Amino acid sequence: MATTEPPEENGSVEQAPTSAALDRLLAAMPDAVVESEFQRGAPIARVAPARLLEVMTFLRDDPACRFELLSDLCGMDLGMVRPDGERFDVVYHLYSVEHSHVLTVKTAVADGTDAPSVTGIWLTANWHEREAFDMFGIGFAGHPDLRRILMPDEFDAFPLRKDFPLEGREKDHGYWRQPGDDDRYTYVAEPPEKK
Amino acid sequence: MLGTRELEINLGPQHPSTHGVLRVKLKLDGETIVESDPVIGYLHRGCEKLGENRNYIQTEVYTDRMDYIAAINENLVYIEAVEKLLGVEAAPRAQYMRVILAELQRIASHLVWLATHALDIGAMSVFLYCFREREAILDLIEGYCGARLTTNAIRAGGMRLDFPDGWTGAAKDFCDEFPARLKEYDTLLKTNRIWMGRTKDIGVISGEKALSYGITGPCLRASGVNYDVRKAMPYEVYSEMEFDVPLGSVGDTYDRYLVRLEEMRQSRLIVLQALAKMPEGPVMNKVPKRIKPPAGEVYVVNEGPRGELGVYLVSNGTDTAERCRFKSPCFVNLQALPELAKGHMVADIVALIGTLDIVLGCIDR
Amino acid sequence: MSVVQRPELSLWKRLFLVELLQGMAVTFRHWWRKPTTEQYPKERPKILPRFRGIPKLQDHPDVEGILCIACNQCSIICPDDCITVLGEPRTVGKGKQAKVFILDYERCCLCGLCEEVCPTTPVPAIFMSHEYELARYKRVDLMNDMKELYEPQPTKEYLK
Amino acid sequence: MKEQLIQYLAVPMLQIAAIIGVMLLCVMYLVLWERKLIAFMQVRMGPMRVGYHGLLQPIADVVKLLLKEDVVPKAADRWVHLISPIILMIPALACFAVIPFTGTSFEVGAFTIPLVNYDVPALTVTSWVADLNIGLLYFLAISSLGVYGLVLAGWSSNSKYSMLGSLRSAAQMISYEVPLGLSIVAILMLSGTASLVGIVEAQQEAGHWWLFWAPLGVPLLWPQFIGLFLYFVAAVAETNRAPFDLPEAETELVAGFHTEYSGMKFAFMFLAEYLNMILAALIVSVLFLGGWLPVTFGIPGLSELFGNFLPFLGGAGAAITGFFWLALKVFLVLTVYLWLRATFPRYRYDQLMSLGWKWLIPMGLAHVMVTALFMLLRG
Repeated sequence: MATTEPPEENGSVEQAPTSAALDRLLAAMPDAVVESEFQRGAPIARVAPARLLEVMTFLRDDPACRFELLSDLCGMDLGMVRPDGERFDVVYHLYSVEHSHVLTVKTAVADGTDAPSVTGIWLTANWHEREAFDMFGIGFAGHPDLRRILMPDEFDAFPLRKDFPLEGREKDHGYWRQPGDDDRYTYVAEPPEKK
Repeated sequence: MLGTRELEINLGPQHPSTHGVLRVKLKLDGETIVESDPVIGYLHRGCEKLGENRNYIQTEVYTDRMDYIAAINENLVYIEAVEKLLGVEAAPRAQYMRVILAELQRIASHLVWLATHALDIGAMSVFLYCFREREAILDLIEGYCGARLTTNAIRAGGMRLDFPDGWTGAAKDFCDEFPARLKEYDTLLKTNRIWMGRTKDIGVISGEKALSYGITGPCLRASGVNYDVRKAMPYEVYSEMEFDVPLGSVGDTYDRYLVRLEEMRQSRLIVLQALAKMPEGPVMNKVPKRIKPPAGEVYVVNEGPRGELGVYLVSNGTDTAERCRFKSPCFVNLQALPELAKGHMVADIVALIGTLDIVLGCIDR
Repeated sequence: MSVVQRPELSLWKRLFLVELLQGMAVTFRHWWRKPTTEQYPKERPKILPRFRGIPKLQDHPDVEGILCIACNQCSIICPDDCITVLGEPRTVGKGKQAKVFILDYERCCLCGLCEEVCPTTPVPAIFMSHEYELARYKRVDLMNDMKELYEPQPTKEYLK
Repeated sequence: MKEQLIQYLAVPMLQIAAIIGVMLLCVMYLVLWERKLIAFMQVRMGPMRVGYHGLLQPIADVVKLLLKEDVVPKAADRWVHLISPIILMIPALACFAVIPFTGTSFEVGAFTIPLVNYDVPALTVTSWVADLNIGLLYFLAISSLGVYGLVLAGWSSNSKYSMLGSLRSAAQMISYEVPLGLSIVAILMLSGTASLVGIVEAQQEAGHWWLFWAPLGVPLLWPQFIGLFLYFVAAVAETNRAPFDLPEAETELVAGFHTEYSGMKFAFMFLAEYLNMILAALIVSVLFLGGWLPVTFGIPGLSELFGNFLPFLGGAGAAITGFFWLALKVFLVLTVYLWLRATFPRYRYDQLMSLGWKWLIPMGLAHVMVTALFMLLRG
């Protein structure tokens, strides 16, 4: 949401981006923010999962921040990018109608551990967290109704993880691909026997 | 022994008024809704996964298919995100063209909403009248980019093509004709006692609650919250346009109806202004042929017809995105359905599904 | 920003059903308007010049032989992987030309990217034709090889 | 004995056969007219493919419905599922017995049927099957039986949508019987008879349609307009037509009580609905619009002008003319029916109920009293 920045004039020197909300957060809870940066003008704060609820409540209620709108919540698989660290990021995009400013909050979650649920702070997080759970298998502690939302209930994988094949698994769509003549595939109903 | 128990009924996924393949599990006490649970995912095509496996040019094709009622708005927000990643800007003429097309698309989308909403409540003719006007807009869009729904019209750095000869005149003609048509809809619906009875005080939601639910767009503004991305964080050339953001006072279905109708009028004004102000010049800035943005991330929001359309793109320096997230306003708005529907009757739930203006392709992605 | 007005019915209007009669007048007026629909198979829609129908191949009189140079650009850009091109040395002049060109309409999403990237001059070898009737009786018929891609699709005239 | 047998058995049989045949044809073309009219109002063309501008479409539809597979849900009660369309259909047809299609009866002289050499004595043929002196009551009683068919259809389908639809329709039809009855009471008072033939004859005697009843010569005060309005609204609700088509509100209940019906059974329900529509239009024409009396009836000097188009045919000509006028009135009333459907949104269940009980019934009561008052004042 770098649109908060004034459009750059040709040839002008790029100004260092600032964010009142991020400054306020850093001033109020310096120990909660693991790291903060600006990406293309937009402020990003990384918060440890343990302090997340505290930070989020502060961000919503503090008069200088007032992030009433959770614009988006999504998961992200960083298994390839940081193979040693936590596998997932949960990304929160906040917006304040009152001050018209934005903030991105991120928290890192390891595979198999839960992120705290922010459904108590923003009701909209309910479905977003269900989606993140559905797509990445990120658990959300304290979520009232954590079940699959887009995929069928009996589905047993997490499709947006990087290790899930793009074409889907053959057993999910119920047919198996066999190389046929003429460089084309034929589709068969039974799994082909392994030679 | 006689006993009473709640009637459980499945509204959808095959049902005339679920706008696609939405399924709502309803618990009824007589005709009164006790509980409703929307079940989605029947149209899940994995656009986000595709966005991570296709390059930036190819992914735009998938944005057409998400909100297929308002493809240009989806194209626009995605391309804006790509441009922001690349650090390029669109050519000045292209920016005006984008605004014109996006606003025409907004009118078309609102017309579909009005048509289906009215049809759900039983006003059959409005459906066809609205589609007649929408046809005119789709003809304009087809004349510009060659496709009516899956436009694929916008490119990073500008537009694919310039307007063909006579296009601006045709667009002006449409704008001149449009208010008379809107007046007809008003006569048929706005003051009609049946329509008022069916929409007033149905699905009331306060501004605060709507914000907490993350509702955006006309549904939020009908609850009296003044948040329009076009005004709050102007993109393209919206800052140069003069237009009004209509707000509601009660936050019921009738307010949402009034707000959207007023938005159509305002969009028409924006189109006229942009047509008048549009400069001559090239429509495309210089952009590398293979789009390989430097690593980094960007979250861009736009005002779509249904609410805040968001795209979160994380680049890893290659020509495919590391993470391509589409935030859908319909997905968020639909979440409030149980809250809106509680205590109303079966007939109202179709009015509520209509008033939220959902597109299942946008919800499931 | 402004708050929309919520109209209320006056007693007079309420009593004499004025707004209902006005509504009926609107539909009555439409009764006498010209229909806007097209009787499709009989009347065919007018096609605008930029219309994107199914992709086809074309040649150009200025270029000898096949226009397609088998550069594979379309096959690379295609988001649905529906194009397969195999090249062979050009029969006239230098470079390559297409030997096999298979287009799978079953997967094609008519996005027009292939036409956009086609580098041949003066016209793109692959272009979005104005044909839009895609229905076939067999799936195999949707797989089109080079010969079929050059031929225009026969249109049936429906008079009844 | 033989004369009576022919007069009271054979002739009514033929009349019944004729009425059923003609009415089914009317329904077929009413459906076509509905589709065409609504299409015109929605700036489109409607059916265009079968015959010239779709004129043969009804026949194609009938053939399709006849040939269609009859699907019965597994969990349905088969017999009730089968019977309920018939229960719907019979009252709808039975009501036509008391409708006078035209006024003049004509004499058929004695003749011999060739081949079988059967001597038929001289007969009097009327346009109605029976002129009951309680004709209006008969109509009210029989037509309300149809609701059993709806309820049973909804219940026997064993589908929740059907069930909701039939519950709605039962409530709706019972509620709207009351204003329907009340709107008729005034006409009974004016005519002094419950026979439908008698009602038209009373209008003939009075010299104007009951709709234009201007007691005390005050032209602004036409209480029977209220009566017509009440009757019309109640009849639209009774026949489950828009804007009161809740029992089959397609956007809510898919198709309401006939969700699980297909083929011929569905066709029966469809027929019954449209027969009821025609019936309601006929009753409106007879009670308020002067039945077979010409449209100019009541205008001084023009009353008898269009009484007989075909004077050279004598009584038969007058009968045909009367039939023509009635058909015209019915057609216009039906067109208004369809026009409503093209224009209005649908009421909600509770709004429909409150409209019926809170507005139409008090209005009906007041209407009866006002009519009585004026009759009293006039003496």
